[in-house]
Amino acid sequence: MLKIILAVVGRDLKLAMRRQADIVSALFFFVIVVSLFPLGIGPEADLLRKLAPGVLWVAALLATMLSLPRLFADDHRDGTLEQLALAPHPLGLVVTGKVIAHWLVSGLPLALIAPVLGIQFDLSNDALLVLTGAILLGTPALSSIGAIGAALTLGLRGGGVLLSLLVLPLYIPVLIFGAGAVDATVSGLGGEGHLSLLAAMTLASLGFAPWASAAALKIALE
Amino acid sequence: MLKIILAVVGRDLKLAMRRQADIVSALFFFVIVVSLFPLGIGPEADLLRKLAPGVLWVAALLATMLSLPRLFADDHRDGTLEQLALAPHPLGLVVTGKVIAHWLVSGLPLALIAPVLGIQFDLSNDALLVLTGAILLGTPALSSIGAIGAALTLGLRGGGVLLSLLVLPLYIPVLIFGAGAVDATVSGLGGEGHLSLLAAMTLASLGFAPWASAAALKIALE
Amino acid sequence: MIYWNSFADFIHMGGYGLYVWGSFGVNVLIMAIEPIVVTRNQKATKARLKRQIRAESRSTE
Amino acid sequence: MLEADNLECVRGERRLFAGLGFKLEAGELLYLQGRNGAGKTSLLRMIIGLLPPEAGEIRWKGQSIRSSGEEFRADLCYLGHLNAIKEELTPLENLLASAHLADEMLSEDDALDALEQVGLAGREDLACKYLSQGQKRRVALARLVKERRPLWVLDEPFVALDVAAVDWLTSIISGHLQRGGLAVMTTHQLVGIAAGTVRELKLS
Amino acid sequence: MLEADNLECVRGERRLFAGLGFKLEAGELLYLQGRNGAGKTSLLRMIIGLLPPEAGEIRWKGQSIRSSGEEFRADLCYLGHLNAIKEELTPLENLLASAHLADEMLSEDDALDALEQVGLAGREDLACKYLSQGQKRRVALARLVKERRPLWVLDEPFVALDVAAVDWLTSIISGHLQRGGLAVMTTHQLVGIAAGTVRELKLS
Amino acid sequence: MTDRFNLYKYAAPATFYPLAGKLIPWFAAASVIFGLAGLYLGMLVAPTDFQQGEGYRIIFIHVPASWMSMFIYLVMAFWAAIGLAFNTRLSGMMAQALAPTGALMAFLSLWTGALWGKPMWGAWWVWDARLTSELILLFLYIGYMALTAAIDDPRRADKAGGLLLLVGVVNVPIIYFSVKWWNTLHQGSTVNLTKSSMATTMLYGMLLMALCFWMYSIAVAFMRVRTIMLERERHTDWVKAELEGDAR
Ligand code: HEM
Ligand SMILES: Nc1ncnc2c1ncn2[C@@H]1O[C@H](COP(=O)(O)OP(=O)(O)OP(=O)(O)O)[C@@H](O)[C@H]1O
Ligand SMILES: Nc1ncnc2c1ncn2[C@@H]1O[C@H](COP(=O)(O)OP(=O)(O)OP(=O)(O)O)[C@@H](O)[C@H]1O
Ligand SMILES: [Mg+2]
Ligand SMILES: [Mg+2]
Repeated sequence: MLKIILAVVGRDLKLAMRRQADIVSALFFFVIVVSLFPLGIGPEADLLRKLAPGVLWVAALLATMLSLPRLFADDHRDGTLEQLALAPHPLGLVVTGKVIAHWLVSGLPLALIAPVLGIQFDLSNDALLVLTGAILLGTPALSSIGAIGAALTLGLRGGGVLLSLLVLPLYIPVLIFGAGAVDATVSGLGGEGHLSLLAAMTLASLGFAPWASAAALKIALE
Repeated sequence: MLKIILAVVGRDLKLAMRRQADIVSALFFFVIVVSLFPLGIGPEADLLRKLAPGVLWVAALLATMLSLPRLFADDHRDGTLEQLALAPHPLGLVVTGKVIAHWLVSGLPLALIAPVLGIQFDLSNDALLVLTGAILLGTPALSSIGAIGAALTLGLRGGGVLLSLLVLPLYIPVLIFGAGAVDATVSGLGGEGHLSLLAAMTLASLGFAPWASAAALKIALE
Repeated sequence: MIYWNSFADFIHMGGYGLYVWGSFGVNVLIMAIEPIVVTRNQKATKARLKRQIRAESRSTE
Repeated sequence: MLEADNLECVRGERRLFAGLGFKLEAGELLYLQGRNGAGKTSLLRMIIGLLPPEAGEIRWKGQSIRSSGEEFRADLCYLGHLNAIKEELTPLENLLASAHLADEMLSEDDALDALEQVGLAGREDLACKYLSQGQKRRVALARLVKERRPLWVLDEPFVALDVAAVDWLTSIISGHLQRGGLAVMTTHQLVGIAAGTVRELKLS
Repeated sequence: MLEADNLECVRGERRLFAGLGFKLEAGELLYLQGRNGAGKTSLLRMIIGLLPPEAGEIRWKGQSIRSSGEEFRADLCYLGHLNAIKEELTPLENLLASAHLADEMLSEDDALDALEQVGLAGREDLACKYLSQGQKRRVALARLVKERRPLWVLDEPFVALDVAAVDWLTSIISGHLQRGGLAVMTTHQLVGIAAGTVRELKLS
Repeated sequence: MTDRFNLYKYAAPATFYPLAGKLIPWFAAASVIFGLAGLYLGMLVAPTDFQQGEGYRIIFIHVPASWMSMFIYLVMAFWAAIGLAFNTRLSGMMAQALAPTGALMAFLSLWTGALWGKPMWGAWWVWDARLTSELILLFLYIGYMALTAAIDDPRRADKAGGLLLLVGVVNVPIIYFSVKWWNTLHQGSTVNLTKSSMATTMLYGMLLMALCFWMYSIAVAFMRVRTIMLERERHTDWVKAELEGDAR
């Protein structure tokens, strides 16, 4: 079981390395969107500090979402997905592997760059720490919930926009608790409660979403 | 000349009507993204009012951008683009038509729904008016500049993210003046200056961008 | 039994007329239009299907 | 009418062919052959001007196609291996739209007539996504029925067609040649075009 | 071994076939025929279990494939009209990765050997995107060289292959049948499989 | 075995189509009667609310619309579960027929709520938990409709849409509670809906209106499902017979 997951993760990471553009682009999208806000809103430090958690999280949501359409699309187009569905082990395991690889490529880099962006918004050290932790804990849930949307919209015209329509409402709890954790830290309430809720959501979605995605993939392959 | 443009606009609008989903989804993406921000930032009306112009404009940027990959992709995939490039009239005219159709489907609805969202952010009537005007004036520029990016990334893997990397920096002036117009109105300075700058940018990009896109399309077709 | 003194009062709704009638108006509008649209769709579908069936039977003949 | 001199094609770092030339007169068919990957599609795209050759020149009526641009394109009809039809539109709408966009006159009656000829009578008003592969191809080919531009460039036109449709298409091409048209074609299938001179060109 | 009863296929609102059945024993080849859109690919996808039939049942070794699931898939090798190879990876990496993901053992030597047999010697380390259409298809077919699972399902395997490769593939399929394997195949090309019983099934 | 057979037979479009046709007038009539009675009680008889003045009368459509918007989503999820479990054709059609009505109900809830909020709170909109989750519910409806519209094959559309509905129905409570918590953490809730002891006429009026909305939804959904059935089963004999019978 673990062997299959690792095989999938290994292959997907190798492909991502070959392409390179993939890894940097989600990251740069994140950076650009976050940097757009001060441009649209103005440079007041107080205001920006209040916005920071929300803006960073919304940008993280959008950056994750933007790389979702390709989660299964490439494998679908070149026929690999059929072969994966025909392999003698459950498709859910394969999806788990792909979700993990997606997170490593798109979620993890966000968590690593987030503190740097947080500094631009004048966040305190504590807040930066919680921000990193929250993004680290929350993005796996984004990847795995997103996988359901990616599987449902696989091969559809206008898939990208449709995907965002399906997935963004489901992302809201992660957004609320993720931004809430940082907010609570900034206002001195402590963000542990939020963080543990985030962790619970991530675990639940990692356990549940791959199987829902696998069911959706089988529908798409019919 | 006008005949060709109108023929393209007519065809694209007919296609959009047939699909329906296309029209609503850019719109709903806009609505959802705008609604995400209060969820990330908190429900305080004062704070939200300050953010409104920036948030609405960034969301408009993203919504326009998200529908860009399909501007030429469908025609490219089914071979229509080749036929258009081989027609005995300049490709730039065809692109102009497609840009206009794209704006009618993705930009105009944003301008129409923006006041409703502005109400959710508790904006004054004046500000709502200027907001609508700014989006109406600014989105054609977004569509036409975006067409260049869509043409440049046509047929590339990971085109979506790459496209956003190319296009978002070019959108920044529109963002600044668009949000600035509303900001200026809110703070009582009057947004006319910003609006006329927006109009100038739109005219310039509508004149120039289709030809640049046409050149990029010819490269993509090689 | 009836609570209102006059029709004008009823329309005025204690100052909330705009809001109350705005709500009820849109509600009535939606509940009137939705069935009409659905029936129209059904008629159009029936007509189209009939045409198709006739066309098919013609082409197989 | 159509001449090519000393053409060279490089895709990626691979030279597919070099020093290739041919000459085609009115009423003649150029039949391109070669194994997969030999460069047939690449050569066709050079001829229609979408792919600039690495070296060499292509002339139409004595003029280089690079310089004559729109005039050349007004004489050209290209049918690639993609159908260039919209799945959401009906065959009729597709046919009219493509004529419209190519700046041609096509009345609705003519279009209906063309569709009937390709065996799509009764399906004019069904969206193309419900058509079978072969029927989609026929919608694309219906353009040729009323086509009077002198140069036809056809990339594997017989793909996905059944026997009856293949016969119909060969007769259409023969008719075009008899009217003094030119055609360039590739195909992996064996078909006999009755009329006109057939020149073969083998890429290797 | 492989049996189908009373199969019915509906795509969209179109009934492609109904009441279709067949029986295939060890060493036999089922050769599906039919015009475009007749439902050949659909039938193959039913056989491999990706498309649930509207009615009817498919059994492998007496068990319905819906219930036996993973056991059936462990006996199955499917080759669709897509190559299922990654453009960014080399042929060698592709071959190893696909074996890996199908939970099979394949040593690097065996893989290199298979690639040599399909005529890709010297290209093992070139990314597949630089290969020609036919060479890509050969990478996909290289899987069959070491394949010992009993049921092969091949959808138009000869597409894009040149004559030499077609010969090689027929001999591979013959060998599989001689070893007591089963195969289901569609193709529009005429090819002769030397060994085994060939059953034909025509969809119309 | 016989049980299942009966279920399938009942759910077969050929039997359900005429049945629905017969039921529609009854539901429509019930809706009108309940509606008239409810409006009579609510608009003409019921006294004013001592806190909210006459503005409270919006409640007679706001609450039924809100209830129906949530209830219809549950019903759709129920049909989706049946459809995925038993592979019945009817369930997907029912879910698709209900969706637009559900979305309209959610819209009505938002619209009437906004019109109520302006006089009561002085703002058209506040980011309160209930309001926000109703908005998200509307997005879920639209997402479902967009997804099913984007898939051409109706059977695939049913399955994919059903899966989305089930995922959504799991998420709706999560969303509701997270929004609620988010909102109340920041500040004391701005909104405190007065749970004043309602006059019995008001209560009955509201319940009657809710019944009216319920019957209306069923009637419209049946009308829509009949169209969907014709469209999807157009190659079957019963549709041909039906259409020919219509022509006479
Ligand atoms: C856009 C704004 C609004 C939305 C989306 C909304 C949404 C909802 C929803 C979903 C319900 C049903 C929930 C339940 O029964 O527990 C509901 C019930 C109700 N709403 Fe609203 N509402 C809005 C504005 C208002 C306003 C402004 C008021 C009054 C000041 C109000 C008063 C009520 C009352 C009294 C109920 C019934 C509560 C009950 O019976 O439990 N709503 N609303
Ligand atoms: N962008 C590219 N980079 C590298 N090589 C390329 C590129 N595009 C095409 N090629 C190579 O060019 C060759 C010619 O392709 P072309 O499509 O012209 O062949 P063809 O003769 O039409 O083959 P077929 O019979 O399959 O249609 C192929 O071998 C292909 O590998
Ligand atoms: N989702 C769908 N909706 C409607 N019709 C469909 C759908 N999918 C397939 N079809 C129809 O099913 C038919 C069978 O397709 P299939 O791919 O099985 O044919 P085939 O025999 O393999 O043809 P080919 O020789 O082209 O490979 C086609 O006529 C197609 O129009
Ligand atoms: Mg070719
Ligand atoms: Mg096939």
